[in-house]
Amino acid sequence: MSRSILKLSNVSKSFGGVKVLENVSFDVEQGSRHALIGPNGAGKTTLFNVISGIHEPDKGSVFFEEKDLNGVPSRKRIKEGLSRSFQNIRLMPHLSVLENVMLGQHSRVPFIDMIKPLSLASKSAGKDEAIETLNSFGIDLHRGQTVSSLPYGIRKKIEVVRALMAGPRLLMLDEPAAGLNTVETNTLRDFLNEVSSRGITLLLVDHDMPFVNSLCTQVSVMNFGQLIYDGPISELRNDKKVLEAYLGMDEDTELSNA
Amino acid sequence: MLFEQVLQQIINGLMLGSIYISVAVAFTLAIGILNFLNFTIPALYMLAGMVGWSLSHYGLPFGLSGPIHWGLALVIGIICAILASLLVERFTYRYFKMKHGDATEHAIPLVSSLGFLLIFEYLILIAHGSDTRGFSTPFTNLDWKTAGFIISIPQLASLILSILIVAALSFLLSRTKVGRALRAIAENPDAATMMGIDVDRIVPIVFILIGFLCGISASIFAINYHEVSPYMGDHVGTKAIAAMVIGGLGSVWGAIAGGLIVGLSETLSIYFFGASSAQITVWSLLLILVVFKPTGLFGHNAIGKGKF
Amino acid sequence: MSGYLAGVLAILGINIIFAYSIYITAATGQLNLGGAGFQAIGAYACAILSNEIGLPISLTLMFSAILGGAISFLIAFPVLRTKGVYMVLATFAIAEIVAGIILNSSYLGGPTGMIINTYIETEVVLIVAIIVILLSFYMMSTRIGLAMRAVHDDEAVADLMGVNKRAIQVGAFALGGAIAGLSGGLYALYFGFIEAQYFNANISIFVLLYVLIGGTQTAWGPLLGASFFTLIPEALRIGDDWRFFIFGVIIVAMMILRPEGIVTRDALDRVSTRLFPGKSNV
Amino acid sequence: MKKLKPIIWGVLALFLCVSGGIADTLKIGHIAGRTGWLKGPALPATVAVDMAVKEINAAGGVNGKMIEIIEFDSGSDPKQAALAARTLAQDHDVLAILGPFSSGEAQVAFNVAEREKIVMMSNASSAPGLTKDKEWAWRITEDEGKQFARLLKTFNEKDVARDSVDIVYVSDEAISAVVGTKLYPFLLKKFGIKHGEPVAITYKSFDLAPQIAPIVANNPDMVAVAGLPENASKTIRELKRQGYKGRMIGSQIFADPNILELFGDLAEGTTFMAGFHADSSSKAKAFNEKFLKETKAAGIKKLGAHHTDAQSYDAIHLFAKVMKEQNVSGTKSSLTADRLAIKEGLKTVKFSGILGDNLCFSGNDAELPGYVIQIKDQKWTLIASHAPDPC
Repeated sequence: MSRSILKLSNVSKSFGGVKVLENVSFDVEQGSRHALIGPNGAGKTTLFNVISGIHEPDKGSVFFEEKDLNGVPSRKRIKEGLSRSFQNIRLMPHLSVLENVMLGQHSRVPFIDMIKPLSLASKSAGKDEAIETLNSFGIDLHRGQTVSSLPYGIRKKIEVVRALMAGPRLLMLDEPAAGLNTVETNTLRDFLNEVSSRGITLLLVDHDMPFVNSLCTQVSVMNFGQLIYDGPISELRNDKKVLEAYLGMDEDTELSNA
Repeated sequence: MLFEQVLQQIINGLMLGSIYISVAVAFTLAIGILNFLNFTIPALYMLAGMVGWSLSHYGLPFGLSGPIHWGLALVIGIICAILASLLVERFTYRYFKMKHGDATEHAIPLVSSLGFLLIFEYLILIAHGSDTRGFSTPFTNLDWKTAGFIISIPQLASLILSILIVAALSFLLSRTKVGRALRAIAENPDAATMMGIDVDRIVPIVFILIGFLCGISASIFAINYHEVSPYMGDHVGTKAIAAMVIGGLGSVWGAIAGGLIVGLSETLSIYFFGASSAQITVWSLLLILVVFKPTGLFGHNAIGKGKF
Repeated sequence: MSGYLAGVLAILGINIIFAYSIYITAATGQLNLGGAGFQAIGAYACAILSNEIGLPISLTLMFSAILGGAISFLIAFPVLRTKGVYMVLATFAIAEIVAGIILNSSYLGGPTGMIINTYIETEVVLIVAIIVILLSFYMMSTRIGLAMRAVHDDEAVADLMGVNKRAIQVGAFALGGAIAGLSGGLYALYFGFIEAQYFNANISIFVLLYVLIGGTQTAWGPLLGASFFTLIPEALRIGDDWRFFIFGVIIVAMMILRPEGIVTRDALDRVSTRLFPGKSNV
Repeated sequence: MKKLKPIIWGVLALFLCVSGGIADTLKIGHIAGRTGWLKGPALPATVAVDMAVKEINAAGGVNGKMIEIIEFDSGSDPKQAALAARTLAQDHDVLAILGPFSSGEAQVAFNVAEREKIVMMSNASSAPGLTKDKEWAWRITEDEGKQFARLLKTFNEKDVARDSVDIVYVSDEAISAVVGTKLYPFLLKKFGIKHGEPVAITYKSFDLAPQIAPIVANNPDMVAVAGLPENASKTIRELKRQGYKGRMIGSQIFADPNILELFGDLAEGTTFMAGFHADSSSKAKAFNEKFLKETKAAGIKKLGAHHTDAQSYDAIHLFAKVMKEQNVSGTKSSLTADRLAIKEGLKTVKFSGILGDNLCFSGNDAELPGYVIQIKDQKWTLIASHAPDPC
């Protein structure tokens, strides 16, 4: 049993009397590929927001590498080694591809590099690294363009690259495969496998079960703000609670694809 | 004696506030429903007054008629303000909707409205010069002197009129179909479209109201103070913005309270500390409010916070 | 250089510097409609320093900027609590209060204004303007500039990327105040006389227009905006009042044709691709 | 390109012809206020200037050369006034400059005049001390303090009720503020008249109820106003509304003939100083009539010539006279000498015009007559005339 990198203990959060998260506790193990799934409105994104510090939990704690993140402002969590992407793409519309990606490096750039012009930036400023990573995703061609004009799939990838640029130990991805076609999804999976092999822990929310199945080893399932399953992905289909939750839903149930 | 004088000042302050109310309501409608800080409002206000004066003084352009009765002239002035307001709608708000879907994200309507402010102001300056003009009506000296207090009857009438207009507007917004549509647009323009509200037909109503309110207020001004000038809009407009903020952005009843508070604080500040202090008093009040209680007295939390 | 050209260039230089002061704040997504107030602070500081202490021009200008920056820094904390329209109104209110205080202060000459004993020539204005322009371009090309633009586009995400948005915004506001103070100092020294009435709401409105019409996405915006707005009225001089009317029409037309300003990232990108095919810019 | 060539040559030839013609004129710069917030009072002055130029040229010009006015619109903006001064002095080689109109503009433009060493004569600015320690800055205007003293003197002579006076002044307008807070109190005290603390109004205020209330409670014999016509109009309206029965007085700041219309029937009894009165001489009367005709033709509504119009008109005649006396040539080579000659000439000139006879300068400000005007039956009525002070 390896050490857990992220530990949620009894996290609760409510908005205007509506309980969105109720006593959620689970661990994400160091180096694992962990999926967080559940129907829409189950509280997955809220949980992401609590972990990344956008919301403070009403109750409970988030531990990152055994450090209680309570009171650590969202801005500083990326420096701790925790970086994320967003469900609806939130790239900076007026920045170029490369600038967006280089923004991801902000938290680990020494001050002296802050005041160097980007166009002259040396390797230490991360420009080469950013270009290289972009290349490995096959989006080299677009790096001078502002992102608003790019197709959805490419912007989605850029978001992942940006999150990766912070050099995180835990990479949180909110629906990275949504809106990608099969080929793109496959490239993404290969890339994330590569990322994982470098020792970066993955925590991802996604509805694309084949993608999740082929990538992740661990899974936590949420429904109505509560954790209903936490364990290896292989045993997911045998869990009664999960089946109940998903069978109660309309036909586009994600599990049926699994 | 002092007490009576102060009481008289309070009366004066409320009367002065009545001038600000309608303009403040115009500002608050634009921002509450369209999230649009409409800087053309002072120009519309001035336009109504100056057109009214010009007609009552010279008559129709090109010698089509002799001087027109002051009342009719003011009515035409109001109509001009409404038409000008619709022109602004056409080239700022509607244009944006067509081009960008949601206009509220940008500072563009604000900038365009500043452009229109220049256009209208300089059109009038070209036509009539920068002088203050006397506007004569039969009500030169209609004061009601009671218990040692002087109350100007036109001012009292305008206060009542302002409140009546706001009450009517409030009714329009809360009870009628158009009002519901407008509130839906205020909540979420995109959702309103999806609900089947024809935004392109409803939004001009806001601009008609804005023009109408400016026109009415300018007419009240002309009747009360017997003068109009190309700069009258600036003088009233800035105070009306303060009134709107104090009342809370988007709240029509708040605009009444805000107008009266600005009028009161202005007169009392002038009475106790001299005229030059009024500027500092009113704007400090506004600054403190904006910083510490940005919703004003009656405003909603969501309005006006969107980034530019 | 003809007298007219020198005079126009001086006005242009001051306007450009002033525009950059508003731009620096606008680049982080904050609209400052109180430019005249900050300019007035610099102008009066300059007048006092130059008349009463008799500092050399370079030091006078430096202190005008420092004072403008220091006051803006203090004001930034309450003002940056506000957002959107409220920020526009708060800064507008500040300018009105500054003008009100000057009008009420006999030490500052009240309504009669102040005469400045020394003066500068057009060259000084132009040199300072070039320095401000170069520094602004430099700053916007660094990671700090990148962080500023990120805060402009999406505060929340910039924050999650580790950008200290508060520090960026306060810093930009203070720097903007310093540059506005500098432009005020130059105004005072060049024209030799300042009065509170000059620093009015119109000045604040115009300078914001320079920036928004020029475009807030790149450092080219204020340069082009201020030039456009200073030179067009000069070119239209023939039309008297008409020139401001035409000016208004141009503003409305610009918003229809180029709502994001004259210079946008995409436009710049297209131009540079055409000029340097193959080179990708950052 | 080939097609363009004849056009270019044509333009060049035309340009040469025109500039060849210019060499034969005596150029006077005029910083005019055709636009901006002072357009109202400043625009008619340009008509007066044109009238003067036409008259001089019709009579054969100066030393056989025509006068030419190079106008630059300052838009009532100090920045533009400085630009105007610079342009006129450096690019157009004018011999002297008339204007700028307002004190705020003059403060800035006078600095340029000093540096460029060219006479600049303001036609309207009357703030005290504007030309102090300046060599090239001149004014053909009369000091507000002097005019007000003349008014008080007349009150003494006629023994008008004058036990107490309250002061209303515009606090955000330079001249009015100085006059209201310094000159009026000083002079009232000097004439032994009780006065209250000056009451401020602002240029922007339109409702004067709170300021006027204490004055009406005091009920002084007279209320002295320091403000432009519109401010005076608001003041008198509010005074009358609150039931004040006394008299409104002032120096020459609001002495515009158009106040008859602006004040309406409330004006009755208002007494003030004017630097120009159409009935003061036959020359003045003729000017006034012609001026009314010309302004009407230009689409400007005036009920009579303002003293700023008369001063602008006389300033051009004064320049012509000085240029004639000093024999200026107007050629580019003698520009510096000509400018100096004009300045020296002004120091000793004796000049008769519509403002009065045998006028001269003490310091750099003209000594002008003053007319005490009272509004009676909706007309300007001359109560007393004061001759200019000796230089």
